[in-house]
Amino acid sequence: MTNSWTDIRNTDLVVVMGGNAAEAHPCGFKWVTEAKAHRGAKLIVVDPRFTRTASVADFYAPIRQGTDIAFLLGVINHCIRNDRVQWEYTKAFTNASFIVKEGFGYSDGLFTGYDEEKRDYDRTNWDYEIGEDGFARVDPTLQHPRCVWNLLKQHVAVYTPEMVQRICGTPQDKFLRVAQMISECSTPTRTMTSMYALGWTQHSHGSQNIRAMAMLQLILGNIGVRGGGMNALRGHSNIQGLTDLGLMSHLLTGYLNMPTEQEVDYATYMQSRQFRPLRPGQTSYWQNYSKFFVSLQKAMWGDAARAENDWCYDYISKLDVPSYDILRMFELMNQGRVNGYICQGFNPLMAFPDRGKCTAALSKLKFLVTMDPLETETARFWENHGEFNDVNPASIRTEVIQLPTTCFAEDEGSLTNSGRWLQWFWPAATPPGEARKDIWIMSQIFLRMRELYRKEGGAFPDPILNLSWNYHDPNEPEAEELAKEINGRALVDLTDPADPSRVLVPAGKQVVNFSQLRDDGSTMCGCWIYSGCFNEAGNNMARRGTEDPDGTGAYLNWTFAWPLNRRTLYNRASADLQGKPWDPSRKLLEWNGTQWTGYDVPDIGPTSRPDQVMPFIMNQEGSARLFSRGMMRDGPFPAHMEPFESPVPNVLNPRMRGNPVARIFQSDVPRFGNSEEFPFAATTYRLTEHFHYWTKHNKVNAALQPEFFVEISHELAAMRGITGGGWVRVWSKRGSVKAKAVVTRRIQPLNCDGGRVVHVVGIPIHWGFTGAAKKGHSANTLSPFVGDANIETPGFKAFLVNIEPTTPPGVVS
Amino acid sequence: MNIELSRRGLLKVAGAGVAATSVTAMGFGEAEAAVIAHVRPLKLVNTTETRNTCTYCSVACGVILYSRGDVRKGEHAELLHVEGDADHPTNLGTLCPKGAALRDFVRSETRLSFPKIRRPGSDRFEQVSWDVALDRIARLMKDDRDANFIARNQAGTAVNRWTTTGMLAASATTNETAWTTFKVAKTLGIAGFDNQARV
Amino acid sequence: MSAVVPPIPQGNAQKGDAVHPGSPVTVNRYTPMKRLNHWITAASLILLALSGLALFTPSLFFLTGLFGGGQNTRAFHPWIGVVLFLSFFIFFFQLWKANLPERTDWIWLRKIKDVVGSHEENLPELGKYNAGQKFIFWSMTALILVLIVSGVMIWEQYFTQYTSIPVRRIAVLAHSIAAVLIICVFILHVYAAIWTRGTLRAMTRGTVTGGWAWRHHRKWLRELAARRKVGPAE
Amino acid sequence: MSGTMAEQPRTAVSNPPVRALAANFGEQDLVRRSATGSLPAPQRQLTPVAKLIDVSKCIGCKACQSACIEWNDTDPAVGVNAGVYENPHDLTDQMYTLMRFTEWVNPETSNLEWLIRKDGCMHCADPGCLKACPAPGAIVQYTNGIVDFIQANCIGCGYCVKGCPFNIPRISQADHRAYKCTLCSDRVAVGQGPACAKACPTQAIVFGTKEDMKKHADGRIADLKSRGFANAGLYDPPGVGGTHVMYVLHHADKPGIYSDLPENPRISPLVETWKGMTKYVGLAVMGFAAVGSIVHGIFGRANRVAREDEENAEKLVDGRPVPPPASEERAG
Repeated sequence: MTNSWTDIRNTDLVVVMGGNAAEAHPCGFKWVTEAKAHRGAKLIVVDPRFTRTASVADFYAPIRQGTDIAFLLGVINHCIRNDRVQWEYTKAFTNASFIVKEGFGYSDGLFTGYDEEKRDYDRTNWDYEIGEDGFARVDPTLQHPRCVWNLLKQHVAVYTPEMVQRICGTPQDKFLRVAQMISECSTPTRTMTSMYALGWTQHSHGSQNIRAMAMLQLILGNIGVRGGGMNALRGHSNIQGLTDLGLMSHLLTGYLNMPTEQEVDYATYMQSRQFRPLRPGQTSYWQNYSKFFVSLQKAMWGDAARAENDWCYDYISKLDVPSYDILRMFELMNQGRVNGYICQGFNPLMAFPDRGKCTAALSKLKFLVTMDPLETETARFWENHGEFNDVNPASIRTEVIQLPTTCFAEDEGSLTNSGRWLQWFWPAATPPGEARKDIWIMSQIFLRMRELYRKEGGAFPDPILNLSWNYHDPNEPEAEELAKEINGRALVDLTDPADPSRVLVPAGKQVVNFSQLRDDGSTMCGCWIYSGCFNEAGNNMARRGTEDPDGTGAYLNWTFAWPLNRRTLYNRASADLQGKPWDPSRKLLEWNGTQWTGYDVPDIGPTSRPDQVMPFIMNQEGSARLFSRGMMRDGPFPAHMEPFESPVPNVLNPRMRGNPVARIFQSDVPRFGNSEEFPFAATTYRLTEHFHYWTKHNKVNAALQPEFFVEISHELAAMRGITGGGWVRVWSKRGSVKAKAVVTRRIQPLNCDGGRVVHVVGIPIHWGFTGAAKKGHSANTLSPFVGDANIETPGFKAFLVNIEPTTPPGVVS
Repeated sequence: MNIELSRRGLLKVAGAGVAATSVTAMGFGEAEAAVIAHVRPLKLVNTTETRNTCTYCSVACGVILYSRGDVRKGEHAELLHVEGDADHPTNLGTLCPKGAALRDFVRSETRLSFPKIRRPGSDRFEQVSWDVALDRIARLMKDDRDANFIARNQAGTAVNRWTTTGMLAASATTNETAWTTFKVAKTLGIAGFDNQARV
Repeated sequence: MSAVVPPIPQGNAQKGDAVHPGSPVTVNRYTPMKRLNHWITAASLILLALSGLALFTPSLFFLTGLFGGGQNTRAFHPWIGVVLFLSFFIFFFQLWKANLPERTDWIWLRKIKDVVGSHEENLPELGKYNAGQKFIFWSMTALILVLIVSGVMIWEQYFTQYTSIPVRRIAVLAHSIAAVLIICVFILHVYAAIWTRGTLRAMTRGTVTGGWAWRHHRKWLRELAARRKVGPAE
Repeated sequence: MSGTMAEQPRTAVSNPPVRALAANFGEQDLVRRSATGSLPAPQRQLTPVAKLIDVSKCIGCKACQSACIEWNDTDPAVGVNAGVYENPHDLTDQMYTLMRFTEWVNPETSNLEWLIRKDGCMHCADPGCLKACPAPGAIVQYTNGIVDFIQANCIGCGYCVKGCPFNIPRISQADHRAYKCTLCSDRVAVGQGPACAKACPTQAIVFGTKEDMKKHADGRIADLKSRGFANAGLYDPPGVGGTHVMYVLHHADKPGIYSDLPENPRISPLVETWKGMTKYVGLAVMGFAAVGSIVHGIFGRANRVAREDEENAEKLVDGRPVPPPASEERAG
């Protein structure tokens, strides 16, 4: 989230779209009801279903899943045409005035430079014109035909209310009511917050869904302000932390990237990471990239990382493909090219798309290791559970090792919440039987492998033998030791460059935060954005001060937020070019003539003048990007793209199927269904009573939602002769499931383009063949094996199914 | 319309072993006081309070764990109750249906307690010791790494990539666990290394 | 054998009724099986009254002590009710013919003051049962039917899911009223048996004296005497 | 009575103590006690407490059900999906509170409204359960408004089920005792609010003195009216003397649409008759029958068999002449 949970109390309008906050994040959603109760805020919900969030909304509008971009560009179009734009904010803080190169264009749903064979764009023309001074050329008057603003205006013009109804199925009056309520937030004194989650991310064009709302929030001036922002409601207690710490195929810690094969050495690697400012006087903070990278290398390999060997640059793998994401891994696994797989938590048999393919892939593994506090379907994928897991154990040669781990109540450490707060917690229970902490297990695996490499040697042992591992007890490093390692410390006395006699940080002492990191090997830091979490002031993640001046919801003395304990990102954008808050009643920062003051850690140099240094300090432009240059594979502007399995053709380009640049594996092409064989639009989602596949192990939650069901409208039920509470069969091109039917008015058929009526089938995801709840099929038996074009998040939210009444599981009809 | 005649018991017959019906003066007969009306004693008395964070979603609600025995003093501790922490600014003591039932997650019947191995083709798990399991894993991983490690690509660039063993990190482990896992996985060169953020 | 035999008077005599000469004459009124049946019915009615009254009013709750506490009282009461119902209706099917109303009953009723004043002489000759006894019989029948039906409806342990709460409210009211009435009928029945001396033995030993029969149920006695000459009742 | 006494709770938003505290109310605060003829009046009047459920803030998440199960250590069975969201499908002896869902299309706006109501004991001021209960001390009412079941005294007869105007009490088939929401009397006794009010994520459920809750409700009703719910109002039904669990409803003029919340709940006249008139008239009638018999037995002459009767019987049996039946009897 750019803001935090407690900041939502400051908002005037909440848009819950692409998520179901009341069900997935009930206690965070409290702040929406608080804003409603105390500020008279309004809540809008736009969703294919009338969810429990909608039950307390002021306005609800239905939408066909997978068409959020058309809806949002329609709202942007509405705001521009009705002059509902925060002009001063947009002109100064976004790249509206930047001029784009010739050769960039868009027509029939495609941008210039599309190569159908490679399913990719040539993105060289998607950039600014650079002047002789090396800076991007701008036209502050926004008259230039190729300035970003005019390109945007032209790009969104096609998304009229009629077009939105044709694509999304949302009645025009409801769409216009939403657009009107949103457009009221263009004034500096009314802010809107967007609360979204997997409803937007789990599409083949997921990233662009979020881009569309980010652009809308920018032109309304709602980024960096109290009660505003782009708030991704992360799903798990530490999914934010694990991503910050780089546990992804293409990442190192702190969002540094893994090198590619083309970046043969450290110099080449750094060459594309200079991040020179594109406008005069801008911060472009990524210029400090090398300090963070070298400090990470020192943290990993200590003394072995020296300038001479490019700081052990070669110890890190270089990627030959954008990333070995989970879809690629399971594709390779299914091709028999993966021998081992380790699941530290996670339950891929339930969580990954196309369960049939996942079972086949897992069955080709030589060995599978699972580490979990609970039984998981993945650990037992080889076990026959009749209709719910119809496999032949004898034919599955995978060796499975199931390791018992502790859970939150038996562990100690920090978790990073959605609002980037790192919060420490303490253990209170003894683990059952021989369950052990994950840290112990990973340490044991590492120490034993290192021992084997010491004795037997083997492939490239250097990084393993040199990995820094100096803890009190190497068998089980303590949480505080690791936290200090993440914070980083000085390896030698750090002296003031201006006055070498002054020692800023004595050797061995913790750095106060990442501003003290250096790229000469004199500092080490596990994760630069977390630096400051455990410095000489102690474990800041364990702080419990509840002061909250002016009720901003910042709580600066409660635990530690990255970066630098800043609670609202881009908070400099809450003030105008004179440094005065847009809305005095909701001040965040203010320029007092010499420096920035206020209720949050300034997201700007403390003495950067308001009329010179723009708020988006991580961008080379210094301003936010309405036009995202070549950074997104599927376009610098979002454009409507149908899901790969869509009930209707793409209105803008009927020939175009799904996202033109999304990666498709050959083996998956025959596994896409069409709307003749599978006429109904399905979507999968969570219920508030369950947490993925964990709480079916909890008798209380199982009692609150005992059995797998699907939700359909009365109209679809009548059409197929389905009665509420009866058994139905739902099947897609990839598999078939049986479930109870919930027939409800909360799902309505949608009238889309050319009079087509689209029926929606809702499929919750929480059942499997282990745990206290009723045994059930899993929703991912049906979902397609294709991910988002930029980040490969599987498209669980929009695919096609068919449905009919049937007999209970195990009973042959 | 309820003519509740209040009169002392009409038939005050002391039956054998029969509790007197009419209530004597304020003192209530000793025998009767026990069963007349009692408020259940608070079940949290003498428990150990521990601040923790809910393990489910990223609202990260503050919770208080009430257990018998203090694990931080090395004692055996059994979790009795979990409740929201009213001092936590995000949830102010509230919990959702999942968080409010955290105790039954910790004490679920399907909590794993022992390392197990399933042999190829077998139809059951066999319990093994930690040493057997961990040695087996280390052996399997080293052999696979040594057999399939790509040190250099055709162009001769040192790529140090190991793609034949993948790893998934979940999403409820601590940052400190994540950092340990990052160090181990990246140092081994595991390319197919992802976490729950991918879904 | 064609001598004209005078018609045998119709006094509702039943199988097992017989008259034996002697001083005094003894008349069999109830067979041992009927007596056992009666006493089972009586015992269960008494237990039901006691346990029922315990639940009927707080001041009598102490009666639950007789059954080992409230829970046991609540648990046993319905089962005893079933016993009452079964045993009563076994009894019912043996006696209902003899209790059908006759003309003499109305006369008996009209002369109720004589009945209470024990001036039997003004009363008509009666068969085996007088109108009072018939009233007891039929009222017991009706009330026990109401009690069993409403009782099953409010039998918490097994049958509440078959009826709605409003229906059960009616049932519990009906049950209470029927219970009060049946206790009154019971008191009347017991008192009448005591007040009419020589009656109890009918249910204890099964026989009454000839004089008792002559005084209270003369037509019944005449029938038995007539049958005795002709041989055992066909 | 060990340790200091906790003061009366005015909110549910607080962390419970772990040291022993004396309960701040108990036997001496009883204002009503089932099947108890004479109850000494309580010497003090505790400030009446109340739980307010604001249906307009309720997101139907069932946190109250989870918290209730956890606090009271109940064990509701894992049932089946019956095509609805209500699980378990009804209040049970292991489930004291239940989310009830209604999909209602508002005729004026033709918008769908998903009305979700937390069902459970209303803690009436004039509790029908207590009135119907035959077991002394099985149901008690304290001066702060809490109506509590004392399982030790319960005999499992189910009368409370018939007495309650809201169909709340449930009899356990396991131990044949009645169970319902206790308004967390054990928490309130140590100055805490009920577990559901503590857990409720959107604070749709709030707890405090009844006066505070009414003031809070007024604020909520004003907010709802500003959002177009003209008939928003407080549900505190006078028919049962007001309740210590109250609702704020968007449509207070039509409580029935919220899964049959009774329009004007009151103790059924049948129950009133049964526990009132029937009892006293019944006792009187039985008393009269008993006494009447005894008096008649004492003063009225016993109906004895005379010697002459015995002689006639013997004559009849021996075939000797006896007085013939009177003419009118001949028609017999």
